[in-house]
Amino acid sequence: MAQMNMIEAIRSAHDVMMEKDPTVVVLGEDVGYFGGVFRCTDGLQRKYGDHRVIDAPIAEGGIIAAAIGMGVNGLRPVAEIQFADYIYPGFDQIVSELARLRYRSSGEFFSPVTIRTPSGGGIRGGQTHSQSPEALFAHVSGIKVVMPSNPYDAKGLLISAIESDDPVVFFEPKRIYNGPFDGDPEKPGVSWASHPKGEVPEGYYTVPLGSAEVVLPGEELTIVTYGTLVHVAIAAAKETGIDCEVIDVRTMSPLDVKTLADSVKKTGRCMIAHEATRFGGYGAELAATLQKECFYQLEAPIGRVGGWDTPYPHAFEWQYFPGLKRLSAGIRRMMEAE
Amino acid sequence: MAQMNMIEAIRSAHDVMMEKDPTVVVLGEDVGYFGGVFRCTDGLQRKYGDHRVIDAPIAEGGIIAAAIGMGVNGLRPVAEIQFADYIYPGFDQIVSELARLRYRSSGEFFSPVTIRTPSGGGIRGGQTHSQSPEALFAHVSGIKVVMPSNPYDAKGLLISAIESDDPVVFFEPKRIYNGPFDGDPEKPGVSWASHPKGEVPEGYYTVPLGSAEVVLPGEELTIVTYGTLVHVAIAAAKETGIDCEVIDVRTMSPLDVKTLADSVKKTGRCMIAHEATRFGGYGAELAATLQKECFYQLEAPIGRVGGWDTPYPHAFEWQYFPGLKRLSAGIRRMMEAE
Amino acid sequence: MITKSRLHIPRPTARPGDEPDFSYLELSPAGSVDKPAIGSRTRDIEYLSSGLVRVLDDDFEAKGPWDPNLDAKQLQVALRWMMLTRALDDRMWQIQRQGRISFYMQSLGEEAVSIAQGMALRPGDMCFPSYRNQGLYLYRGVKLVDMMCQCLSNTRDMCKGRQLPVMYHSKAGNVFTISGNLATQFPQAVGWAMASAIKGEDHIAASWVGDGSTAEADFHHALTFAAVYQAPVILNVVNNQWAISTFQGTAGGQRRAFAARGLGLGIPGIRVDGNDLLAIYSATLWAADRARRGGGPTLIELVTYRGGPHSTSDDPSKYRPKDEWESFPLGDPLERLKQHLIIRGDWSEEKHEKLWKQLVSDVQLAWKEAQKSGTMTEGPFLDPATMFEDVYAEMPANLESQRRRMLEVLGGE
Amino acid sequence: MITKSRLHIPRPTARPGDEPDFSYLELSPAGSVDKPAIGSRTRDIEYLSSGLVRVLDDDFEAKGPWDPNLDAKQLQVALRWMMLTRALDDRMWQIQRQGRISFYMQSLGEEAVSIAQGMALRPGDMCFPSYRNQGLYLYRGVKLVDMMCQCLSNTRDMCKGRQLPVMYHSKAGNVFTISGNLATQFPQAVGWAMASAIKGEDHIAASWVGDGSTAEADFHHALTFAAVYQAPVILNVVNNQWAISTFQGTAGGQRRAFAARGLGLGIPGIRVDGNDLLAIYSATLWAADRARRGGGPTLIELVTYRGGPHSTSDDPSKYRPKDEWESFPLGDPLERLKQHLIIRGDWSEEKHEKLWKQLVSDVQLAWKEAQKSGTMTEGPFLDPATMFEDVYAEMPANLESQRRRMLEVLGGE
Ligand SMILES: Cc1ncc(C[n+]2csc(CCOP(=O)(O)OP(=O)(O)O)c2C)c(N)n1
Ligand SMILES: Cc1ncc(C[n+]2csc(CCOP(=O)(O)OP(=O)(O)O)c2C)c(N)n1
Ligand SMILES: [Mg+2]
Ligand SMILES: [Mg+2]
Repeated sequence: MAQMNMIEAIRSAHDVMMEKDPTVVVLGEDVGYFGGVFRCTDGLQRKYGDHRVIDAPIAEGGIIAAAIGMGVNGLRPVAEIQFADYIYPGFDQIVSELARLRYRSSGEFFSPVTIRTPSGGGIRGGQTHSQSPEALFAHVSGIKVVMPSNPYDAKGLLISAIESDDPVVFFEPKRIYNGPFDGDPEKPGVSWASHPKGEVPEGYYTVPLGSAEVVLPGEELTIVTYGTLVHVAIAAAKETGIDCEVIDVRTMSPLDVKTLADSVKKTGRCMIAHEATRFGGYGAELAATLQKECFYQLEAPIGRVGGWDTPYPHAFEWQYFPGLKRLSAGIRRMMEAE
Repeated sequence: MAQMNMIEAIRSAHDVMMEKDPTVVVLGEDVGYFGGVFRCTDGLQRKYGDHRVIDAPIAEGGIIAAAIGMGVNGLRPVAEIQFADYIYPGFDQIVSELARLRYRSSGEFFSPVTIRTPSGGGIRGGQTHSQSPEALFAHVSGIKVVMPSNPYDAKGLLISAIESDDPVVFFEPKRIYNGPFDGDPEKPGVSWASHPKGEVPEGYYTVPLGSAEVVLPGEELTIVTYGTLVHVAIAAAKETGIDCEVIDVRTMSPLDVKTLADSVKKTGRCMIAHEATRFGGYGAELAATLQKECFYQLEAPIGRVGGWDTPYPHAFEWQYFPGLKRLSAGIRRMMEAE
Repeated sequence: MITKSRLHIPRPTARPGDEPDFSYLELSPAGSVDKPAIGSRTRDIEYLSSGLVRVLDDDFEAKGPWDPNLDAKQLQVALRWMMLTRALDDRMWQIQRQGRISFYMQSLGEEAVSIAQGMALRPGDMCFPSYRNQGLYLYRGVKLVDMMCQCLSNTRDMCKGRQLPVMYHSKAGNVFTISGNLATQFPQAVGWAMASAIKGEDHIAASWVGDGSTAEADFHHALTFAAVYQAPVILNVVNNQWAISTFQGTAGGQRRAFAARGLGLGIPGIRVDGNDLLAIYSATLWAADRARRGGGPTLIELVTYRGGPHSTSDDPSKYRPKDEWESFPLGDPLERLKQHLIIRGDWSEEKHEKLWKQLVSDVQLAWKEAQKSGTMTEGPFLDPATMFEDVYAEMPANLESQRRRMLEVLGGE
Repeated sequence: MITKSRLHIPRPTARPGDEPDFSYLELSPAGSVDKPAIGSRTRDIEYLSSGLVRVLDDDFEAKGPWDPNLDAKQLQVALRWMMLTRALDDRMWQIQRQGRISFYMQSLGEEAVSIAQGMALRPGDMCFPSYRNQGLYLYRGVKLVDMMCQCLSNTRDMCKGRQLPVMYHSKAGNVFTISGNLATQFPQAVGWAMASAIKGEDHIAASWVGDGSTAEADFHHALTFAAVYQAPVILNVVNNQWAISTFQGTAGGQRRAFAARGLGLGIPGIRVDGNDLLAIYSATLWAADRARRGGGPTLIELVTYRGGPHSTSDDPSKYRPKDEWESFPLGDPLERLKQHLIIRGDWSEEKHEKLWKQLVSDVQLAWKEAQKSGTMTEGPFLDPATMFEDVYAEMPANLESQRRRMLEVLGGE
């Protein structure tokens, strides 16, 4: 066991897999010699050479297409898209190709590509370094969509993603790369050192794709969330004193409906929280599914707290971010509903 | 007044606007000399010249980018994407640029582009000529998203879209270009001639963006839908004898919540239907919003009937398409819920 | 206001009602373009992108440095594959016209491309074709009946009913699955080739796009990645003059040949007579050798003509002269190879006629066979429950429950 | 297995610890590249894409056919704008280092690009810049204080707090809004130019991308559309040798100059000394005249060097030799123009020193002024309610209610 932040955990997942499986290759913008703008691939090129950790031209569509071709030819590529905001030039290759290869060739061809990309705001990145586009991928059948909320899961899920024969889009909530964040920007930053999920085995292990986790047990209200907001949810539970059950979705697609529904049936109340723009966001799917599954147990309408339906404004990051205040107010109000 | 099918109505909207406003230009693949693969722009180049109705290179990203630039320079471009399945190469220009131009320049720059594109299945087009990706656009703030279900609305909404200073993505459900379709593929095709919404004024008129329409009044159950499924919903109401209120959403974004919520509050039951893949589809937003708005009036969980969570398979089009049988079964079951 | 427009709008030389006019096509006489050494520097062989590599001359004689000197047997085999492709296309076109399949796309007039390049590549080389490369599938061993079953979406359909007709694949033959999305396969081929190089193998990749498709982003991605990593790949542009209704000038072919598109990245380009099997074979072999020896990518433009409508959904009489193909200066690839063989004394009209009849009957037999696995109207039918398979490696719970739901007589959920 | 890899991996000539090595840069002596007539056919002027157009020689004398013969006044003005750009960059960089703005990007070493091209274009021409073109905004009339207020996201911020620092715009100055997404503005500029031609106006468009950004799809879209419609546009590639940590070879610059990228589409390319204001001005004027007369697009490569880190978030000592800039054979554009003026007798070290001080103080004054409209920590502050504006032309109901909700002390909904 070692103390790792999320960057180190992600790096370690690469390292473990590259060591274990010579077909694993890494490509992306600045991932090689430099080790990535967030340092997630630091040291890998020195260790595995520049034929396995490849600096790519700035062309997200090209990176994903090349990864697809490599995957078809027996490699297991891990592609980094520098920011999730820059994944759209590769959208066609993901949606029309990567996601459908297996289906359209009835299983003869597939490409086990993992696409890693930092997402979310809270780092003063402005509207083009803060987006959370997971909903745009969760709607696409044929790919799996993952977002870890801590170092332990990040490593375990990334190893599962790399090992998966299905393509995976792996979002990394960059706000918590270096430490958990409870959604109050006034407080000083904390590190992963004191967090139990900052304890990470150095070797190989997996966290399975497709399983949500109850990260805080509770009886009164369920908060369903993922990524950075997991920590905000725990803080909101503390702050409000409401006995919340907090569930970390971890895999957006395929969704572990049972874990979520069991909790909501138990508590009778559900608040969904994510950073992305609310309208048409992934929270809509969660709410639609859970109102259906838990209709007869629900004591109040399912709520959603999310980013506003605007781009992520640089100066109003903390007004946009669904932080502690907004989430706490939301669950307080929900408890008032009879 | 004239009898028009949807293709003629769309063509007429172009014609009216090009006549009225010399800044309106049309561009897209095969739209010019040939008049479009679905003939929606037929005759326009002959009438307005090849400098206003422009055959474009096969590059959806380039088409949208060029349209953006034209819009910034005072033109009002209408871009056709030949099939919605091929809009993804232009996704970045739509999401990162067209949608954000006004916001990021605090109103100094904007581009009033309308993007028209045929969507949906039911024409034996296979998985790359059948998609309904409206959810991927509705989640993006800064663009409006529209889908008409009949010739009258198609023309009126398209004129509104072209006149709008906001960018609009305009989906045309190609299955009903030539006639309404009740979701039963066994029946012979019908034309728009006998449909009241096939009566279309020849001149200028608008249907406002952002307003849903109650197309069939009823008391027992609300079906919220749009595009081709509007006709399937009406047929399902007839077939089941359930007193359904059918609402045509018409504009996915911004959504006319009031019309929908008023109906659901009245009926206490709500079924949502669309052709797109269900998971993370636009129906999720509808369900999430309506369970919140109408929680205390709902007598059963909100249901969703949609395409399965797979690509649209060529041979199993009618198993994939949420047709009359599936929708009828769905609302029957919903009526059984107490 | 638009009357003052100064915008250049590319217009084809002829539209319906006009005389066909191919004066824009720059031609070189057969045998006139030098064949450089495989190791030549790109900058020294730019001439290959503006000339037109041709072997067969107007009298059907093979000429010049690019003559691959194939023997009679090889040429007869090539001719046979081209004829088979055409016979298949003919039949399937009719079959679609009779409403017995939903859609079809011919390669009429372009058959030499797939066959010549199929012959020049090795079995271990991977092909990423476009929808007009059916000849490649045939050449690489896909049976007629399997092609037909794909078009029928029947119980023997290699795609299990999931793809439009003509969207074949062949893992065994190393031919990739065809995408409905133009050009997407081009940079994938480059990635495949990069992997081959990374693994130290000497397999190369080849891919094909149309003239119109060169405008897509993926064309650029392919060229960039191929150039940067010197990937062992052959990137082919099949310039058949038309992209549905738009002529090749709409894709930027008016000022410079497509073969020149990679020069700015240091990728050599060869402009080849796409209706001359010998020239294509020879140019492809040159590029394949170069790639295999570490010389990197080559862009090959195959100048040809789309002899038929774009697809069964298209009506070209709306946008081009009816008799354009007959006036196309590079003729019919099949006819040219046939005459060449006859001139060599290795073939005859009688043999040709006989072989054609044989192939037509093979196709007919295959069609009979194919129908046994089901047609659009007659069983056996594919099981719709299969539509939930292969979305993922293993079926997730939501798809399992949707499958159950569908089987419960298509109930809503 | 990977040990056998045959993949070509581009590697820069020098990494940290190595001696800087610019031997890969092909240089031409000042004055040695011919200046062709504006109406020349593309194929006759390909040499412009491989040579290097230079006017100022190593002794700072102006030479050859591209000398624009600017007068002393014009040159002094140009020098002043370059100095102002640098003074602004200097100050803002420090300010960011002090934590008083969140982010910054300098144009150190590339100032000649914006100023020379700004001078060569007409006010009615539209500019679609990248994030390293701050000089263009200054030259086109955006005040220092307004640039700073944008970087502060304060109450005077032209972007109303919505964009990262340096993402300026100026409708009045005809300079487009900067996008965080690379290269997206390139094909938009082409669309703008197409509209200008459609309207029969003689305004042209110009756009700028970095060497690294040429790999993006939008670069290809821009070139294709510009070539097809002969759009009146100047497409500039600012080759500053680096794209964050990757050298220009990673974007395909190893085999052929970026200036050559359009040749395959018939777009002429000019490779220009990007640190030579006179050469840039002259090449830009040539391309602008050509475009205005219906000659279509030109691609200009500006060979320069990114003198500083990529941004305030970057640390170049991790990936390139520390002293690379000092060894860059094309020197410092500001220094070169200054020496040229001195040699002409139109400038002196004293005047220079005085002007620099003046500009530094102007910048300092502007900074004081800017802070009056608010800083990151001191008011006045922008009203957060404005974040809901300008998403649409009119605020839809959902945003109105979200705004209300936010104002209710950020309550959840
Ligand atoms: C991304 C995408 N855009 C548009 C289409 C529609 N489409 C299908 S074929 C075609 C024309 C292609 O022309 P070309 O590349 O010249 O190939 P050819 O058909 O001539 O062989 C078009 C526009 C598509 N399939 N994919
Ligand atoms: C679409 C997109 N991908 C990636 C990035 C991240 N990024 C910002 S600047 C940059 C390097 C650009 O290099 P270059 O084009 O050479 O311009 P320079 O910074 O040298 O001026 C990268 C990769 C981005 N902003 N947009
Ligand atoms: Mg073609
Ligand atoms: Mg650069």
